[in-house]
Amino acid sequence: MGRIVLEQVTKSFGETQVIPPLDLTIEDGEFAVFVGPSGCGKSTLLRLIAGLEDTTSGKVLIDDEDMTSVSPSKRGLAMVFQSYALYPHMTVRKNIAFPMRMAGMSEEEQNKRIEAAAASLNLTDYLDRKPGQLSGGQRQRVAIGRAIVRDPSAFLFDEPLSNLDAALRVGMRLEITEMHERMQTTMIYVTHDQVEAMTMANKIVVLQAGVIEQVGSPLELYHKPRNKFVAGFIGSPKMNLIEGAEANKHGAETIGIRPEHVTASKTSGLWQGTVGVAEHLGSDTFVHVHGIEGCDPMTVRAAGDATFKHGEEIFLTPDETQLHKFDTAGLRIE
Amino acid sequence: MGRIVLEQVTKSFGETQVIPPLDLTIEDGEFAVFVGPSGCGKSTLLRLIAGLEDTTSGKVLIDDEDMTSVSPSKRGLAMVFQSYALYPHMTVRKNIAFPMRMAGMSEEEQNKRIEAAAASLNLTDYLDRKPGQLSGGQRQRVAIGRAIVRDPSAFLFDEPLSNLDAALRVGMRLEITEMHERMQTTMIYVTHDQVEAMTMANKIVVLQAGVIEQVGSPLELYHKPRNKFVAGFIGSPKMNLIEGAEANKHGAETIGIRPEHVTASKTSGLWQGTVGVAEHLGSDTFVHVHGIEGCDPMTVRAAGDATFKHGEEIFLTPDETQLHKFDTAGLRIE
Amino acid sequence: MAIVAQSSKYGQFSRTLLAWIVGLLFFFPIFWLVLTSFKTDADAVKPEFLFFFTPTLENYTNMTDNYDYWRFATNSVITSVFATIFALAVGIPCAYSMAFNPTRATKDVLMWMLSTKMLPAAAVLYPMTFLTKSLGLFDTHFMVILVLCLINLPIVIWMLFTYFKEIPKEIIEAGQMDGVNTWGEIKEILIPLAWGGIASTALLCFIFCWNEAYWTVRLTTTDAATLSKLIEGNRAPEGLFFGRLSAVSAAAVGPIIVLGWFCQKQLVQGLSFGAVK
Amino acid sequence: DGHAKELTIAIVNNGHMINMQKVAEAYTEETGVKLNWVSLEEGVLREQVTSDTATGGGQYDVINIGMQEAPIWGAAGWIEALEFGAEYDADDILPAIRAGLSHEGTMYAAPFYGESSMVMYRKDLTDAAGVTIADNDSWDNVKAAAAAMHNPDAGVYGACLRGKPGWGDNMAFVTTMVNSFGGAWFDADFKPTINSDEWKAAINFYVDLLGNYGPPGSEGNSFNEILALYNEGKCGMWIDATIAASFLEVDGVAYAQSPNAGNPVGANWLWAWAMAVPTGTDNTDEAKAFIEWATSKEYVQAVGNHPDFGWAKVPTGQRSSTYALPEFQAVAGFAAAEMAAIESAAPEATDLKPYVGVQFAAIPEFPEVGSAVAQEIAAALSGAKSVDEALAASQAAAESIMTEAGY
Amino acid sequence: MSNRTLPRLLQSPAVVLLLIWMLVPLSMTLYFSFIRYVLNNLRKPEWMTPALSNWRGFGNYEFVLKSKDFIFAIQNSLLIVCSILFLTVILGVLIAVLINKSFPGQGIVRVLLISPFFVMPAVNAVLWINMILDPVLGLQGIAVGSINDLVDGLRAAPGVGWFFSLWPELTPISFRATQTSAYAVIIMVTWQWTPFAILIFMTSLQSEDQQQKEAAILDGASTWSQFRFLTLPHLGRPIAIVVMIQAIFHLSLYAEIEIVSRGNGNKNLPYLIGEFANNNIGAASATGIFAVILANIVAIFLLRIVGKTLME
Ligand SMILES: Nc1ncnc2c1ncn2[C@@H]1O[C@H](COP(=O)(O)OP(=O)(O)OP(=O)(O)O)[C@@H](O)[C@H]1O
Ligand SMILES: Nc1ncnc2c1ncn2[C@@H]1O[C@H](COP(=O)(O)OP(=O)(O)OP(=O)(O)O)[C@@H](O)[C@H]1O
Ligand SMILES: [Mg+2]
Ligand SMILES: [Mg+2]
Repeated sequence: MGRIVLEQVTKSFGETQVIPPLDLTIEDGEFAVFVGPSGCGKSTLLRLIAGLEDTTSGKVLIDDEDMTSVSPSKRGLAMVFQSYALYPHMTVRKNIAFPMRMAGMSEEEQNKRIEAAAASLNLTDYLDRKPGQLSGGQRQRVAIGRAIVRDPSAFLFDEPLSNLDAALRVGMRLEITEMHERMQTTMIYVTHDQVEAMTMANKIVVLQAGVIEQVGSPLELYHKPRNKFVAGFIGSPKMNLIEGAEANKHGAETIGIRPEHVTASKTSGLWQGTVGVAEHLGSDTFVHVHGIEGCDPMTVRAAGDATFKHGEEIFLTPDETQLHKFDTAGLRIE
Repeated sequence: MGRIVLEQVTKSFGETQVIPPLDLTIEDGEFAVFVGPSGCGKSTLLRLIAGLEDTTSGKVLIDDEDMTSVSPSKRGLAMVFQSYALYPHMTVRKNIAFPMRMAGMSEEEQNKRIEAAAASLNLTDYLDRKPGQLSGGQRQRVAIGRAIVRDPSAFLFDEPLSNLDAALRVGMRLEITEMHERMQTTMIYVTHDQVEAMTMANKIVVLQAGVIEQVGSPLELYHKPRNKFVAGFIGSPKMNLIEGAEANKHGAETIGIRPEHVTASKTSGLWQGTVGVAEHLGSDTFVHVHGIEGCDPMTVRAAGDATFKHGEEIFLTPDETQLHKFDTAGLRIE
Repeated sequence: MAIVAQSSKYGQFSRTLLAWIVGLLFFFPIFWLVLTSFKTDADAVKPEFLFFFTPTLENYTNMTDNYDYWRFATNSVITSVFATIFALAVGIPCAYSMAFNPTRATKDVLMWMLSTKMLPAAAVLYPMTFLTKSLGLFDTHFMVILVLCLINLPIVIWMLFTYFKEIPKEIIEAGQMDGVNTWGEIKEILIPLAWGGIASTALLCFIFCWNEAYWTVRLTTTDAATLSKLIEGNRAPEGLFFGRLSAVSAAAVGPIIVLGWFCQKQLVQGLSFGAVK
Repeated sequence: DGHAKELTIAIVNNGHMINMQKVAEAYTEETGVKLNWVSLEEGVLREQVTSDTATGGGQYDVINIGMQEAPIWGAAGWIEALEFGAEYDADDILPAIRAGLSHEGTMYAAPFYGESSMVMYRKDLTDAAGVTIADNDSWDNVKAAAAAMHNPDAGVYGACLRGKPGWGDNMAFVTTMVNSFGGAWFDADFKPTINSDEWKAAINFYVDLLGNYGPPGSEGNSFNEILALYNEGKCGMWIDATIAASFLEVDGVAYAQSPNAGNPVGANWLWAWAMAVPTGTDNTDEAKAFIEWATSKEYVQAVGNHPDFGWAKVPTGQRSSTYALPEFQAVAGFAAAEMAAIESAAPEATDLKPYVGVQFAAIPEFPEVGSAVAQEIAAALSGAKSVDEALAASQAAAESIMTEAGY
Repeated sequence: MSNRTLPRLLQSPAVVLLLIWMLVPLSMTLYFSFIRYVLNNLRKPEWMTPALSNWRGFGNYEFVLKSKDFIFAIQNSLLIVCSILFLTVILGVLIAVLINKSFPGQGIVRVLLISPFFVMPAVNAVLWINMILDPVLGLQGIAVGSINDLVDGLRAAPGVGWFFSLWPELTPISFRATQTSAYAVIIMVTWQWTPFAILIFMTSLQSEDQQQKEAAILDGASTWSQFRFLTLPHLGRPIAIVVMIQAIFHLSLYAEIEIVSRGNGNKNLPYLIGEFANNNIGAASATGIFAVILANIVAIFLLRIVGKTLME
């Protein structure tokens, strides 16, 4: 169980309102990801749910119970902090045992759960180490272990992978996804990483300045961004936004086309430009094209073996079916 | 000028030899990138060149002069540290002026160069701030500014972008690349970021445990990795390595195929497997396929709108021209 | 924060009250000392005049009449200031060297330095007296400064060391890449960067110098005698003495307490001895 | 002109010496000799002067020393023999004092002021209690008087006596008491005799008297503390230095010669703070000249006539001529008692005690022995040890120290 | 190697100075400890000048070992140092936690609390033993007297008098007695050094990781559990530093011991040295050597506990 509902929640620090009135429902068992630019209120929202911050107004319901003024320890949620917040002087075993010890669980039960958690997180060999002797990924797993032994009704993750190196991130990403599939517990996950958001979420919540811009499944957001902000924010490299005559042709103020939906050719195409920097990644080549009206530079994805050179002429053809149209208010036009 | 040659350089910390005898030449004007797993000795190598560590044995030549026991301040190199290492008590202007002041340059000349550097790095408005008041990207640029005013014979960069967020990284990456094009000064750049290495380098040096595994241009490494280690290390997601019968068919101990060189189909293909996790990034879908002999899971890149579902059957066909073969020692077979 | 908000008004109030009580209790003896210094000797021991009495400056005028308070005070200032400066002058390069160019022995050297502070002064009184006399340095500012500097040097070095350790090594290395020599590293980078730490170290060293009472009493007669010696001469004057004693004491500790108050923030850092990590 | 213009003088921080700083301004004016004063607490002064003198001197030109040191230091050649002209009238110095400051007939230190001990009691309280205290009364009588006056509820304690450990503190009083019980520090072979029956009797009596009829915390009291208590009206009687009399501010004080258990050595101590010239100084002549002035009859006149001080503040106990001065007699009710006490003290070595000194022994080892015993007596007074234990420990410590010193 | 020589040499002035400062007097002390050397002796004037002809071997050491207060001085020294450490650490932690969160007047309370640290040791001792702890004239005596008077008065009061007549008469405690003088020193030094502990703990508390606390709150830890399991361990290193620094300072207490009771019931090796140094420099020197040995034992012991954490 773990259905979380925010009703007209607001939060102000002193005079500044960081979260204007906000409604949000996260269903039981969902994997919700909060994304948004730095400072938009993702962490604040998470902390409001956890009870680490008091709401300025509005209600927080967990499983339909009003938890707004219940202390964090009584909400039955578990949180994994960006900095892990492990207890540095305790061994891994003691770290994981801590919430159970606080709950007065029997030694036996504690040990059983520790063993189980350690096994599932591949930590069995490290149970007697202290956090200082662990690698980033291992610490991350200990933090998760400490969270799962409590059978929380929901997990809250605040950018848990941002301290890890690329290889580890990929691994941990898969592990958390698998864990979710196995436990089917509600998870709320804050990240600023595109790939994490797209691959892990059932539901992505895009925030800007405390306001929810769009809620939806990853592909919904990718294919049908509600406005220019979401369009630009989801997808990497960013969607190319084209203004002016070209957009008006399509009856819109702005049109958008993702780099992967433009075909580049040396010979012919709809638009003509010159090659700027061409970034060869091996698997793909990202070509930055200058001279296209209303969008400079336009980024285009070409094959890994593409041979566009700086200064060459290039012809681009968008996939018309993948065109996004936005009105003067920046909202999507269907 | 800035030709850097390492001759039989070794480095030990106490008993452990971190760099076994190593030879390396970096030509004048080259952009060399060092990559390798964490702890492989990239930073150590850079610091040996800079003179911040003493070599245990061997010689460091800069422009054919033996600099092995010359102090760092006399080697004429400039270094940009991962943590920027700006002088926090000095304004941006003073930070940039510092090396010139130490060299006893005239005030006038100093100011001229500071203005020039600031203009080219877009720092003119921040000259009177202290580093604490700057954003990460601006600090980064100050660190570069401090380096360029000296006309060093080479620049050394130690993971300069790893502290920045994704959007800034892309920008800074382009700036450094452009700077190199403009100045044509030798640059040595340490990173663990695939994209940086591939897009910036003239020459990539792949290190493992202090040993150079391969030196070459980015596409050379991508297309012709000298051994299994390089094959696995260059490219993202990793190359799939297949062992056993399938490999033997091609007269090799192991064969490798990159995810982007496998075509997935629901109906027919060379290999058959079941879909594990399918990661939908929008632009692409990475499908992890189980059940292929000799390689589990095999990762495959499919189009963004591919609709493979967990547990479905899937057929894969490799692009035979992109197959990599390795012998028992893990070396490439042409 | 939520946690604060949840603790009740009552808890907050009782915590404040308790904190004030503890603070006042700790300060009370000093308050008492100062209060007593304004009482006549006779009033000082009378229960009926505990808090209500006719204040008098008699004790202070007596003190300045009979003793050359200002000479003692000047000597205290001179010796403490110069000892602190010398200790920093020797300590900064040493701590720099240990923090940024450590050898395997560094830790042991540091600990050895600290252990020299455990050497009981009384054990070397006679050797020291012989030495200073034969060098003709007895009762000179120089000797007092030297001794104060040396007894505080281990603490100074340790404190500076813990500070310098906090400076990222890369900044020093960046300096090397930018072409500074060793002296430049210290002067241009280390000192400005660690300025706060150096200031608080200096402050603590100054306090210890000011309060030092073994050597300053025993290696001086008149020329270099500090306030400690004034206290030594007055800590049991003949007769009824609480008032007089308090005045001398207050005059001796007053300057340093006031200095301490003003530099409180600075000192807090200094005292941490790298304990904050 | 080759003459020293400066003298450094170490003085004990007592009233008379502090006053001397002012009185001597005239001396500076007259002779042009600048005087640097270093005033120190007794113990620190002793330590400083000892270490200076023992390491060759040179720091001080004139030092304050007591009767314990003068003869020994004279014998060791640390201080100069003092011989002054006829005008100085050395014979005017009280003979007991002069004897105590001499070694083999040569005076090594000139007395600045001298003192003995006597009983200072509150006549109003004894009258109220219906008891009397006579000159050289018996100890039992004294105890009875103390008991009669003792009324802690009213804040009055029968007897205030020194208890603070130190050979010059509690032992000064205790030694006179032991003397009066017929005991001594050493026998003719300089073997300590602290475990003798006389000691036991004396110490038992002392602990009993002070423990029962003394103020709380007596083991921390010495001259200063008791003076404060006395002036607060908290003491029925006080047996201490005669100099105390000049500080007493309460009404109804009467004086009596110290109690005695019938021993011929007498129960009065004898002490003088004297001035001496260390041999290490370069300014011997000027230093001697200064001492000659400071311990002269004119000095007494100078104090008496000084606007800040007057006759009540002249140093006493050094010269008989002082006691003959009518101005002095007019203000000093205790003069007669003091003089009698000083004259009855006998510092010379006798069959009963082989050493010079009344409440101390003028040998270099005495301070060490005295301090060790002083702590034991204080322990006995606090009840941490029985008297027998304390004396046994004292004897053992004293024997060890004396053996160590080659006796 | 090459580049490091000068920077490494920079520590030599300090090292050399401290070496001289330690070695020269110490070797003289060592020399004195093996000869007969007294300041004054009427029977053996030859002992009055330090000379090899007065060589005595371990005689001084034997004398010191057998002297009555040697063992006591060591025990007592450890007692007072340990008690002071114990009290300052406990009080320091409690008060630091108490004043860590902001409250009205926090700055002033902090100033009040740290003031004792600036007081000269001699003033501290004189102030406490005379003006506060004295059983008659000090505040203790005055307070006890006043309470007794008050109770006395109430005894006579009608109605409640019987209740007060059950109260015992309070007697003031003498803090200069053999049994109590060590406590007086412990009290006054604790007063002076608790502020030091408070300061260090306070800075350390401010760097406590807030997220750890939040994690603990979510884990259901009570305020006490947070203190016990997070704050206390966090203070481990600062406690180590407080213990170490204070041990260094308190092993050589001198003025306090002298002023409180002149060594009666309360002594340490430095004080014992001072007593011997009245005349017997040989014995004082031998005691000094013992003190150096003791100090080094303590130092090694302390380093074992705290050394590791200090260098990080
Ligand atoms: N305790 C606080 N007091 C005042 N303002 C705060 C406080 N905590 C957060 N804020 C402000 O609230 C806004 C939202 O902060 P929040 O930490 O939720 O951002 P975020 O989305 O998590 O950003 P990031 O991706 O950088 O972590 C920011 O503008 C921040 O400055
Ligand atoms: N001062 C040192 N003393 C001992 N070992 C060291 C020291 N510095 C580095 N090493 C070791 O040398 C090896 C190489 O370190 P180096 O810092 O060069 O790695 P790197 O390739 O830069 O790794 P990363 O990508 O994590 O920065 C590591 O195993 C490291 O532990
Ligand atoms: Mg955040
Ligand atoms: Mg590195």
